[in-house]
Amino acid sequence: MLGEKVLMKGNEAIGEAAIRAGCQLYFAYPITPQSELPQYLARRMPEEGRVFLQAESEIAAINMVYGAAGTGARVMTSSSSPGISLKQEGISYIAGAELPCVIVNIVRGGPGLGGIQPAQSDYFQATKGGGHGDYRLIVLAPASVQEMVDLTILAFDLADQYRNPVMILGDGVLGQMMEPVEFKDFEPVKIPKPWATTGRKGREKNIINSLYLDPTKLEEHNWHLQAKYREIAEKEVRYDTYRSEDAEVLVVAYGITARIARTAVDMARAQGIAAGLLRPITLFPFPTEAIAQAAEGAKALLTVELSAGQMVEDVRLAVNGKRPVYFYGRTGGMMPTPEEICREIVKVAGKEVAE
Amino acid sequence: MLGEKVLMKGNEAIGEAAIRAGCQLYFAYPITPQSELPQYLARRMPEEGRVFLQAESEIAAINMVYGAAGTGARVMTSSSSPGISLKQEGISYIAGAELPCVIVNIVRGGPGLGGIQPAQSDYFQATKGGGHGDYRLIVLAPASVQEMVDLTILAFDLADQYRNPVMILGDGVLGQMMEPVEFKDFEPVKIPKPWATTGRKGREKNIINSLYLDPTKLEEHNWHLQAKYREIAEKEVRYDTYRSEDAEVLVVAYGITARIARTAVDMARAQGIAAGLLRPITLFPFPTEAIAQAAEGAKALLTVELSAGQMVEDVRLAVNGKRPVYFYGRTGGMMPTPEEICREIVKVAGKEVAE
Amino acid sequence: MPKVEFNVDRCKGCELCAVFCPQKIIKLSEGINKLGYHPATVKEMEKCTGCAICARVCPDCVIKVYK
Amino acid sequence: MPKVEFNVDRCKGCELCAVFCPQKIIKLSEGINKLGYHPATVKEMEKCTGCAICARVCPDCVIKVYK
Amino acid sequence: MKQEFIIAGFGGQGVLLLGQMLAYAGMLEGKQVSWMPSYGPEMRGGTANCTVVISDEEIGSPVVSQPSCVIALNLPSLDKFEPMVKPGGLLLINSSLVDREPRRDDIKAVALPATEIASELGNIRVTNMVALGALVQLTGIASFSTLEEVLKKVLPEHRHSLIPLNLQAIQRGAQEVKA
Amino acid sequence: MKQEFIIAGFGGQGVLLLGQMLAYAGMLEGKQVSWMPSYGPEMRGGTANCTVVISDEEIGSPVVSQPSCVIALNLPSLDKFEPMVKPGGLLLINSSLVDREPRRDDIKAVALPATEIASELGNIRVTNMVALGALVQLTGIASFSTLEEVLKKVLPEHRHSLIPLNLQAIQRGAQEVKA
Amino acid sequence: MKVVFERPRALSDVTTHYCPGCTHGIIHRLVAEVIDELGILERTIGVAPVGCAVLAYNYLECDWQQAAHGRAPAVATGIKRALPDRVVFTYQGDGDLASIGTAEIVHAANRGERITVIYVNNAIYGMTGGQMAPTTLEGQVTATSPRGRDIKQAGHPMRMAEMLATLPGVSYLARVAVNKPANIMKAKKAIKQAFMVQIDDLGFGMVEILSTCPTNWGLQPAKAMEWVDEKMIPYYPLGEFKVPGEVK
Amino acid sequence: MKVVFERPRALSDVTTHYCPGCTHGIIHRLVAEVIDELGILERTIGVAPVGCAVLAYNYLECDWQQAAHGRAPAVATGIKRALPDRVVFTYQGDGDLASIGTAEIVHAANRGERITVIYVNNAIYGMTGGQMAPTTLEGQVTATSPRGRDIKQAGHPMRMAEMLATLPGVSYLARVAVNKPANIMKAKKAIKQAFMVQIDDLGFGMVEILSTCPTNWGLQPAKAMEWVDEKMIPYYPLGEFKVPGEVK
Ligand SMILES: Cc1ncc(C[n+]2csc(CCOP(=O)(O)OP(=O)(O)O)c2C)c(N)n1
Ligand SMILES: Cc1ncc(C[n+]2csc(CCOP(=O)(O)OP(=O)(O)O)c2C)c(N)n1
Ligand code: SF4
Ligand code: SF4
Ligand code: SF4
Ligand code: SF4
Ligand code: SF4
Ligand code: SF4
Ligand SMILES: [Mg+2]
Ligand SMILES: [Mg+2]
Repeated sequence: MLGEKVLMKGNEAIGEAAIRAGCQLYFAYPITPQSELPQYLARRMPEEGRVFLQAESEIAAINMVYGAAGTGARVMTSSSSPGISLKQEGISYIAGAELPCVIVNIVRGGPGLGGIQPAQSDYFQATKGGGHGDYRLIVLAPASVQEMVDLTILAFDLADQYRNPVMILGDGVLGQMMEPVEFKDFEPVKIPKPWATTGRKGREKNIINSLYLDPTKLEEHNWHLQAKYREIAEKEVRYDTYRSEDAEVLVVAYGITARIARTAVDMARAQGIAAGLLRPITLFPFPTEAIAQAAEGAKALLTVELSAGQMVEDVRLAVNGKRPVYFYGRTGGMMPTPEEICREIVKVAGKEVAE
Repeated sequence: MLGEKVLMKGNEAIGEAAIRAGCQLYFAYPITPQSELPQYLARRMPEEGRVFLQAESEIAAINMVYGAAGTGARVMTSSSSPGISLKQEGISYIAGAELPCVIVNIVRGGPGLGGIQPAQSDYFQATKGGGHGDYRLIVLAPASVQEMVDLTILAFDLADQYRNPVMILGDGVLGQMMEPVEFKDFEPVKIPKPWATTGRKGREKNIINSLYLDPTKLEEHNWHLQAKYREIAEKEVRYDTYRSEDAEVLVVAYGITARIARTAVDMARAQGIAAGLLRPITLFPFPTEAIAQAAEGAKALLTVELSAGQMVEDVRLAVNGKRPVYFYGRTGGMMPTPEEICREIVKVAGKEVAE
Repeated sequence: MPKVEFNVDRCKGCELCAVFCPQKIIKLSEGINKLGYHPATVKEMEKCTGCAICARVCPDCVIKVYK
Repeated sequence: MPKVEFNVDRCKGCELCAVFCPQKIIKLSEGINKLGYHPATVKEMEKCTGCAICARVCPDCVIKVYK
Repeated sequence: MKQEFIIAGFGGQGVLLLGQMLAYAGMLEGKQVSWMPSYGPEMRGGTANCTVVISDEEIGSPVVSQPSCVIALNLPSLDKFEPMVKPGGLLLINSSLVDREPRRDDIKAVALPATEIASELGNIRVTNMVALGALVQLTGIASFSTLEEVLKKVLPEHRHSLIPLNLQAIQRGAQEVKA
Repeated sequence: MKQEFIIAGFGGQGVLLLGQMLAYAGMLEGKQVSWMPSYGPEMRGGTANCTVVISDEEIGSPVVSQPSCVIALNLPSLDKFEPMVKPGGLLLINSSLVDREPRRDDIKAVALPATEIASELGNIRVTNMVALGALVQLTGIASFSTLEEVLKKVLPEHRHSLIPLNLQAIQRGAQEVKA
Repeated sequence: MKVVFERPRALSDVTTHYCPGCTHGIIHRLVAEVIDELGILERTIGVAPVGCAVLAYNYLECDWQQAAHGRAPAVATGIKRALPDRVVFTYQGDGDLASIGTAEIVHAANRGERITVIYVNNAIYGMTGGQMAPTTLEGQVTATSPRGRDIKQAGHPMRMAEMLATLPGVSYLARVAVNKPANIMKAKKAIKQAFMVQIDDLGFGMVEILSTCPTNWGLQPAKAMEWVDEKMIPYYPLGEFKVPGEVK
Repeated sequence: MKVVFERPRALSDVTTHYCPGCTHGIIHRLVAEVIDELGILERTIGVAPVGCAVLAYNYLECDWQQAAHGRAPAVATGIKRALPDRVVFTYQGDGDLASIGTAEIVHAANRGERITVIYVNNAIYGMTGGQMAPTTLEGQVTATSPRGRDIKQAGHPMRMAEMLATLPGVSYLARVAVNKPANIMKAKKAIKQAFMVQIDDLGFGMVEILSTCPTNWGLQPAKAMEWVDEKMIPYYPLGEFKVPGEVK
């Protein structure tokens, strides 16, 4: 497959990218719309002599991830919204114990059983911590099948580098759609893991743990985690812009929504409105600075999400009252069309730019 | 116990209040620092001919709550941080199916197993939705044992009124401390529940459900939920202020932290600094308006939390850049002393008020 | 005389009734019903014993049996 | 001659060794150890058979046995 | 140049594969492509569709509200997607299963007895290939030699024996609309 | 007027109950009160303590960093809490179990052989009551008749037979510090 | 002329979403017949699973709650404890009951919860497109066991009836199949028994029902019926594993 | 003079946090002795539970991971699959294993996961202050069964060994007690067996160990040892429920 372009489903592309990134174990439980990922790996992992194991539940899967990650192996799990909710305790443990791993959420409509169509309504859960305690995931939001490949590879590296769980936040469309992808040749980053529990031969014993009964110790651990998150926020922000330099209406959108918004920006430009797009690629760390700066030049911002309004809070925090921030959202598996978003841009322009 | 003041632990006070409020079933799994609550109800519920059942897990407990709430009964569960993380899928279902119930989280230090000392680091989880999908809990934050009683009673009423889960967000200190409480005589509100599944005798069948396979239907359901949340935001905001009228430094804190901050405000006033306190009682709906207004008169705001900084985001969103918002936090079970908070007030005053 | 009645637009053409009918008198029709399937039908109704086996194996409760 | 040795500051005074010693020669001392317990001790060591039963029931691995 | 296709029909009619082949062909000819299926349990026995975008430039939205071309292999698909076709666009109807006329007059509608042709070829499962042939003929979106290459890629090895039949179906589809 | 107490000792010495009685007494005498325990598995075999605030006004922080009075029933408690006593405050030491002198000279330190007195009374489990008696005597925070009422409230019915012994302990504690 | 067979009253008069030949439909009808015969429609509350039967609430005329994946026994417990005089049953697939919901079914059974469990074992995850279930047979090819289930890697097919029968809270437990007329009749009897032990307050009742998934097994419906005989029943023997009276 | 008994090498030379007379300490020592005898200290990874044994990682000298409540078997599975040639064991209480962790233990056992499970049944939730466990005996008073466990409300005390023994993935399964010297010797043998079946790649090995909780039972340590004989063993019979060779 190397070098050559192949047409792949997003879910499968993540699977293949994980294999290229040296993922040694994968544990998961089936759920629509991400089941192609376990299905792909059920075939491919054994071919590579690696471990595919269908766990008895999402909870078992995330705890298997904990165990395997604790041995220093590269490991991944995936699910969709309700299954990710079940993993919250485990995710908090992994973050607390500082274990590297990759967690994929191919989001579907909620709440509850909801539906199986694409959504972005797990943004808060992913970025603010759906589990208990002060912790952060690194959250990557691909917008194309190629980016699902690239960000999966990046995810494994960031996880190891920061000893932190990394979430890939996709949605049903990205998981199901096919686009050409290319797998480039590369060497997965190898970071030594002297903390791993591999048997204590030749060293002191290692303990993987998130328990600190002494609150002074737990506080110390928490400040250590916070310092790490600040470092991540300084170094790992990623975003993309499109026609944003002179934009008067700056659209902020991520993932599949950003793709649709990009077309809408072109439509708006065609109507003479200086629209532009800023697409966060990392949702945590959030491109706060970049948005604050881009907002300077703009008259107003429009956040578009497949949710009732979640990322828009981070956009508002970034803009900090300097510009009006509007929101347009669809929920429950409905997707806005480019025309729809363009209409919203026109509306915002009418309100703000005309003056 | 009526009328008379009794000295009670916060955890037990919630239990007794639930009984007064007509809670018919309680399902939970033990965890420190809230175990006095199940222990109290293990004794009291059978005395009242009601149901106490220790579930096999937090997950079973929240799903038992779902079932019982679906019959129209008043029902409650309680846990602490890791246990609440496990309930996230169930909570999202309950919110999606619009079932009334009360969920108590007596927060401890995280992430992971963390510690068992008091914390407020589950604010995001409680207010932004730790589970998947766009949903909201009504979140009540008592600051005294008496308020644990009063807000528990309110919680059952709000839950029924809005068909929404209500969370009582306490912490280890509030759960464990004793203060005098009074139980006043009252009639629990009775709201008809024609939607309940009680056997279809004499009516069409009822279905409790959160599945909407058709995305147009799911979106409709989501907008219905959002409209309900807006109504709650309009009608149910509750907060308290202390010496805030002329405050130049406005401290924002909730729960036990607000108690400590109150003493700190007095200390600061004694040092000639015009400090004041705004204490959100409802965390969702958040007193955004009240804070925005109070901020007008102040020079700066200081948010104090037992976390690395969570509610501070809502304070910043409320203030929207009009005033600087500072943050002071302790984590992992550590509690700030009044002196410590006072020092922070002085620092903020030095930065902002002096000019 | 025993007979069976098919609720034609409920039939999914799975043929279970046909396979289990002891008289082997059930076949799928040529035509297509509302659901897009070839529905089951009985050609020689006079052979029907009213045993209701077809109805009992039908997953879609398509068949009503008289005797 | 068999003997037992107590790691005094590890003893929690639970008396399990005393109860199970076939020779009944283990008693708790009057004094208090670092942990705040009355630690176990043997008064008539010459009666000790070195059977190590005390050591096997001790939850805190306080006892070393020689024979 | 950007073309947007919606291909729709019953669950078993192979509309997803048709769309994939189209996307593959576009890719092999150096275009940007995206393929997006409808998915879910409601597909069971119901209808399925997919959206394909083929473009010279980077593809923004893979979601399309005004396709330049729709293939409707059954009646429910016609009902659902006819109104969406871009004015001036193409609507290809499987007239074997659809007994109504198109309602729009601002688009080019082509009736193709795809199932009948497939059945003539001895296998109604190649209905989708007949439609693909017609589509490629009408739009020139790819060359027929590319389609042959695509068949080799999308069919698993053990199904390669079916390639001639599929090619035949593609050609018959093309012929049918040439006339 | 506000008084803040920290009462500390070994797990089994009844410091939590002592604090509760103090709080109860304050409440019965019309004051605002709060009682806050240390908690957790580390209590097992280890030390325990509680904080009691008794005040004429609404109580802000139930967490106290400068108590006006500390009772230390064992050495670790003395080590931990002596430095926290508010200047001019009171430090009550169970001299039966503590063999060192207090280090501060800006506070009032009182040595009370509470365990010995309790043991004289025939039950070392009333050590806490001896200390309570002394405390009430020294601070006047409540009346002794209130304490009797409190005992009835905090002891379960079937333990009411123990009330006389407890009262005796309280009185002996009071006497001891009167001298 | 008398009607000797017709749609039971408790069965909704609608087209189901099940695939052609899927025996979920037969099981629905049997439950409906039992509800009719016991005259309990107006006091029965069903709990629907996550699985192909998620929409069961559209097909039986009683009240329903739809439960999270695997949690139906907990939901049913909540309902039954709130309304002890109602009849409460769950309808669960093998993924739902024997995988993610293991803890909930074991503890409901152990508590002797007065509920009835209809456990549909089709050796596969139907709804999500044919992944391996805990009950998938050795060597069986599924979407997540593309080389056939390997015992060493994936463990043994779970025999839930046998395992749960060890729990004293269980009052009635049987395994039946709906793959041919005679078995269907027996299945109905067992379902009735499982409801009766609830109504008689004897304890927990459950019927494991071997069912087909023609779609994901890749078999014609009639062949799927045979496959139950040939492959499933040898590993999952039919019979009653616990009957009332054995309860202690 | 020879040393006939001393602290095993694998047991850390520290004071534990366990209450006086708590037999968690004896069990720790037995595991340490077995690890020493098998010479596997340097390739063993333990998984600590949530429960009184949460700090076990401080007491045994091997590598450790601390697992979420009930999930130790899943964590152990993750470790073992990553490092198949290491020796992996879990140490779990009855709340951990038989209540919240039911699904994880059942499925690890069913998969025949090559791990060893040390299951400490003390009929109570020790760490959280003495609430009812799934194993709490009928009539036993605990913090959440103040009138004694009522079977009708709370279900039957769970016999995990009996239930898990029905699973073919299990290679070795025994119930032992550590309440007197003879039982302690037998317990050690069983623990060794449970490690050996892992080392020999035969399947899942588990030992259920009846243990005391003097603190929450409200008994003196010696009385607690007797209570095991008088109350626990009659309901939880000792013995081997599965030995290698019976595996099929
Ligand atoms: C928490 C959660 N995990 C996974 C899923 C996805 N899911 C839906 S149905 C199903 C399995 C259904 O299989 P089974 O219970 O055997 O029922 P069947 O469809 O075979 O009747 C799964 C895994 C989900 N909806 N929720
Ligand atoms: C998810 C979660 N639920 C509950 C708890 C609280 N908790 C800690 S230990 C424990 C029970 C321990 O009992 P057991 O497993 O029997 O161990 P023991 O202490 O008796 O040895 C519980 C419920 C927790 N830490 N995490
Ligand atoms: S009733 Fe009996 S004989 Fe008649 S069609 Fe049905 S199965 Fe055949
Ligand atoms: S069994 Fe029922 S659905 Fe199947 S073919 Fe016969 S009538 Fe139709
Ligand atoms: S070795 Fe035997 S005889 Fe000696 S003290 Fe120990 S138990 Fe008693
Ligand atoms: S058994 Fe051990 S801890 Fe207990 S008294 Fe004897 S030596 Fe001390
Ligand atoms: S997928 Fe299988 S179980 Fe589901 S409806 Fe179709 S045949 Fe039945
Ligand atoms: S609480 Fe019980 S189990 Fe825990 S250490 Fe103490 S005696 Fe042992
Ligand atoms: Mg199934
Ligand atoms: Mg226990």
